[in-house]
Amino acid sequence: MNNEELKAYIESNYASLMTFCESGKYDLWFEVKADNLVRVCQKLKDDPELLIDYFCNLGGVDTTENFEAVYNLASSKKKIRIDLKVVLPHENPSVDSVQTIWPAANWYEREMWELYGIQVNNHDNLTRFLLPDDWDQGYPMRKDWDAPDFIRFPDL
Amino acid sequence: MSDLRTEEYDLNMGPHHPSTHGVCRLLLTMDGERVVKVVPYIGYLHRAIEKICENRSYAMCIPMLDRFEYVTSMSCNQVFSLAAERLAGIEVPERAEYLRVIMLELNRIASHLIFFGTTAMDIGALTPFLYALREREDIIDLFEMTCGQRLTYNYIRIGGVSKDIPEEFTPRCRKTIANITEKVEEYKRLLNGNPIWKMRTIGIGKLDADLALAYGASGPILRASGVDYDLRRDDPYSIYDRFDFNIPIYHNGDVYDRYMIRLDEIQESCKIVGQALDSIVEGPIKAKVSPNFKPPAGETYTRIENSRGEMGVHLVSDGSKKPFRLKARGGSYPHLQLLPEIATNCMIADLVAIFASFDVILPEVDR
Amino acid sequence: MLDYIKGFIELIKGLGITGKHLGMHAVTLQYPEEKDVMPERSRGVVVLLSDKEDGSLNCTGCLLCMKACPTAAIIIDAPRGEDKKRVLKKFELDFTLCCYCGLCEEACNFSALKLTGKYEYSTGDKDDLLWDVNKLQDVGRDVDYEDKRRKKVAKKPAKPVVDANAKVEDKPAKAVEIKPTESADDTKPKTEGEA
Amino acid sequence: MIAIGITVALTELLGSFGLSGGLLSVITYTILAAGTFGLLSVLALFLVWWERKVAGHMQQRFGPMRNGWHGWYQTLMDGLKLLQKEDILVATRDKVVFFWAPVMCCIAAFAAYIVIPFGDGLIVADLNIGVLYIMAITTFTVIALLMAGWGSNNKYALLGGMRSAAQVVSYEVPMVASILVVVLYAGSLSTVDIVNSQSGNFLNWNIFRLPFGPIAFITFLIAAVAEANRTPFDLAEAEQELVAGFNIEYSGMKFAMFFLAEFINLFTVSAITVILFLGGWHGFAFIPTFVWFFMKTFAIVFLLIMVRWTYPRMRVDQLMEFAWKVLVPITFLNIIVAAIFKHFGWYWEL
Repeated sequence: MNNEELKAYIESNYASLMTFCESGKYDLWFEVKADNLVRVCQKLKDDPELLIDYFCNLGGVDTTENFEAVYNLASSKKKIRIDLKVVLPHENPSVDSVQTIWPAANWYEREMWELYGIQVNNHDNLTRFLLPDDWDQGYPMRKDWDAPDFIRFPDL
Repeated sequence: MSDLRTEEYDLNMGPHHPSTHGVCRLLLTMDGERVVKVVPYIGYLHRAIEKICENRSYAMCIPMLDRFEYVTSMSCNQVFSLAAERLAGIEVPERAEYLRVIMLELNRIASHLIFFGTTAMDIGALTPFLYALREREDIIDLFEMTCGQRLTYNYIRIGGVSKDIPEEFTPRCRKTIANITEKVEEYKRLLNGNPIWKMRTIGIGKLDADLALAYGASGPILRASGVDYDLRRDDPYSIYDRFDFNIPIYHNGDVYDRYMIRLDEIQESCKIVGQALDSIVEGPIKAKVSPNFKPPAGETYTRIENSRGEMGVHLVSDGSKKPFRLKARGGSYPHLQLLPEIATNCMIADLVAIFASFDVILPEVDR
Repeated sequence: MLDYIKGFIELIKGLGITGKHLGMHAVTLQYPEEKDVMPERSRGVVVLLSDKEDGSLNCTGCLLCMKACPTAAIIIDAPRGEDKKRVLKKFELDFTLCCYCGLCEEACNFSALKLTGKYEYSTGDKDDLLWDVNKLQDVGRDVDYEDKRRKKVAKKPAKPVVDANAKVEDKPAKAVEIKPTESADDTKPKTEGEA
Repeated sequence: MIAIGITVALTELLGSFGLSGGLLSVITYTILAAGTFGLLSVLALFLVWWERKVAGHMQQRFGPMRNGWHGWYQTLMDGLKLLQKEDILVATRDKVVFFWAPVMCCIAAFAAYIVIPFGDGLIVADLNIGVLYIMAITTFTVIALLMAGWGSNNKYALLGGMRSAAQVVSYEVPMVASILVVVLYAGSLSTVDIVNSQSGNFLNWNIFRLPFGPIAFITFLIAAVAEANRTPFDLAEAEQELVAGFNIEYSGMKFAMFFLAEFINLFTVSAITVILFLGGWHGFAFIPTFVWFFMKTFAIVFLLIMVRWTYPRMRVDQLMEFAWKVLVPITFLNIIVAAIFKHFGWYWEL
């Protein structure tokens, strides 16, 4: 299944759940509502045409207006790639955990919570692991993050 | 007997432990020699590479990402360059693609040699490590000859490569490849039949295909469990479709298979390098890229097949000369997450063997 | 039982392979006595290059290398003089920060600095790793390089004035006196401070 | 016997100065003990250097090269360095046990040499239970290791100590069973008698003379390596698993004592192997007997060094399994077969 077929397939079968993102390059990017996320993921995994069984990556993005949680998924059997984007508000961002679908998401969600402060609901182990245990300086990957000893690279 | 009871105890394996390959801490709950529970603690090597890259121009990110996974820096260069090229729609010259493939595969061999050495060492055989490093040295010399560095190459750039190969590269490379192909056979003779080696590796740390997929295992570990998934073929990038190579598959998913698959991959990579040297074309080595490289706004997740599995970069551009967001995904990260799943209820010596067979490298996990 | 015999033979084979290596020659070098030949492109210590003819610095103080450096290891102070030309006041390279990526060399259009195959500059004092312009120039005097500058730039005696601080005030005069050919003694990077 | 035993010679020499009785034997044995101690210390230094050289060349390195010709006094310098080092003591250690463990380890290592004949007559005391004595005294090492493991109050050390205890106790059985075959044919437990029973042609060495001699030899050697805690059986140390095992908390001279004991044990097991199976000091031609003894012993040491740097390490349960399921049955069977052969006289005596 190449990208056009995949796009056509998703737009016909998942029209109400996923909307196409223009910002994505090379691969297909879709936007998913935070409430639908787990449902969409489960459906993608179970869909015999897609069989998205492989969880590549999950990363947060701080676009300064809002947060995005980006899920990069793939299928090892159908050899396709698909990216999901969940746009979250800047105040109290929270997203549902997908670790019941792909256990691999566990650490990625933890990391996103730790570095971006995006709350992950139904996560079994939201504890710090990249930053020190006694970290109290906020969420360092946010764009507006600052700390007394943080020196920005000189802009030349 | 009723008054005889055993007690579980906690054992901190690491951060400074000879076989944690860096600074990983495994908190083991032990029952005598048996490991009841493993909890990995990471972050001792967290250097905030992602945050650093957000403050630097695209060209500056490449030396930073060299430190992301320093055993195969070429892949880090490649995956970032590829992502930036996809964002900006840059076409890479033919010769540069060939050079990239040669370097990537040489680096894969070098990384697998390290794996071979450290795994043998973790299981107790000290000499193979030195042999593996001896062969790796030849490859490192080739890199040094080409780009001047031995570990952090900064060689593959956005739009091509930084320097053309010197004249003496091709004959030396052929010699190295022939030597390594031969030496891998010797490694196999040295360890494969050894009954102690077999006892320590066969049937240890079994990982079945479903679990491997569910936990996002990739690369040799996934293929050792019987899942035929190699990004060089299944999510093609660069010019891998032009070469004739096999993707070795093993089905038991134990330490022995994970070890064998890498030795086989060394030989396959040698084949690819040989073919690339045969069919390399003349031409420019770098596309015209402005020093103030500014890709149009957009985002991409680009992934390549690294020696440790899938290496990916999620790159977001806002049209400025700095990446807006860069998330690097290394193969070791899910592998370390997978460790507790298969390392429970094994002996401590098996835990070391399993950890070694995953070939986890901590800078890639902590970033 | 057969397995044990087979295993035993395999064990003997393993001994044979390691035993074979006993007679082989060592691949390592005895470092301080023997030294590996560094390849031409080797990226080691960064040096400032001098003009091949008059021994003056090639650097014009254009700040390109400083802007290209990903770790901000290069500190240049070169304000524009009266004739709108930059005058190099300060050029410092902090080797505790340098990551030897070679981006500065690529950014430079004047063949002013180069990453060389030199590597013996370790020191017990971190402060010694902040090299100033004189040290960088002295170390680089014997380095052969391909001049990227246009001919007319090369002919011009673009002599930068170096008066970074009082300590090294007498250095520029000395730097002119030393001919590039006579500086064989300076091949070894010095570990002691310049002051 | 042409040569007079060194003990007898020394006693006569001292006796000529007018000494006699208990004082004479005390002085005699003190001198002999000091001599043996000196010899063994030099030997251990040499063995450490040799092992490092062999390992180096096997791995295509040089090994030590700095001190003297090919670094021949490197170990001496290392020893001096260790002497100068701070003796780091863990606050939570068991003071008595922690202190005595390395001492005990050294005592056990040295004491075995009372009954080892370095050559014809070069023996401190020819005990009539020599082999039994060696078996008993070398087992003391395990107590020392267990003490070190316990006294350090460190989980890695404790694991190492426990492993070594389990391992040595298990391997004692096949080791003794292998020795029994030799004793059966020599008809004596005295080391001198055992060596003398192998005099003459090299076909008279126990490895060739005994029915299934090579099997007894190999099982003994395996068990001996396990007793000496060397790879592939160095589970007590196992640096990849237990960091340094029982000696993780030891530093300075205490560590050096463990190290010394380890290499003396290496020499001990090689020497016992030579005495039991390879004809001891017997050779041919006019080369002195002790030269023969050392040549043979160093050959075995060399083999053990090769083994150490070639093979991976076994796992602790596999180690036990190997001892009880493979070695013990084989050695016991060997005893029975040997006894039958002996009974019917199916062996040669040249």
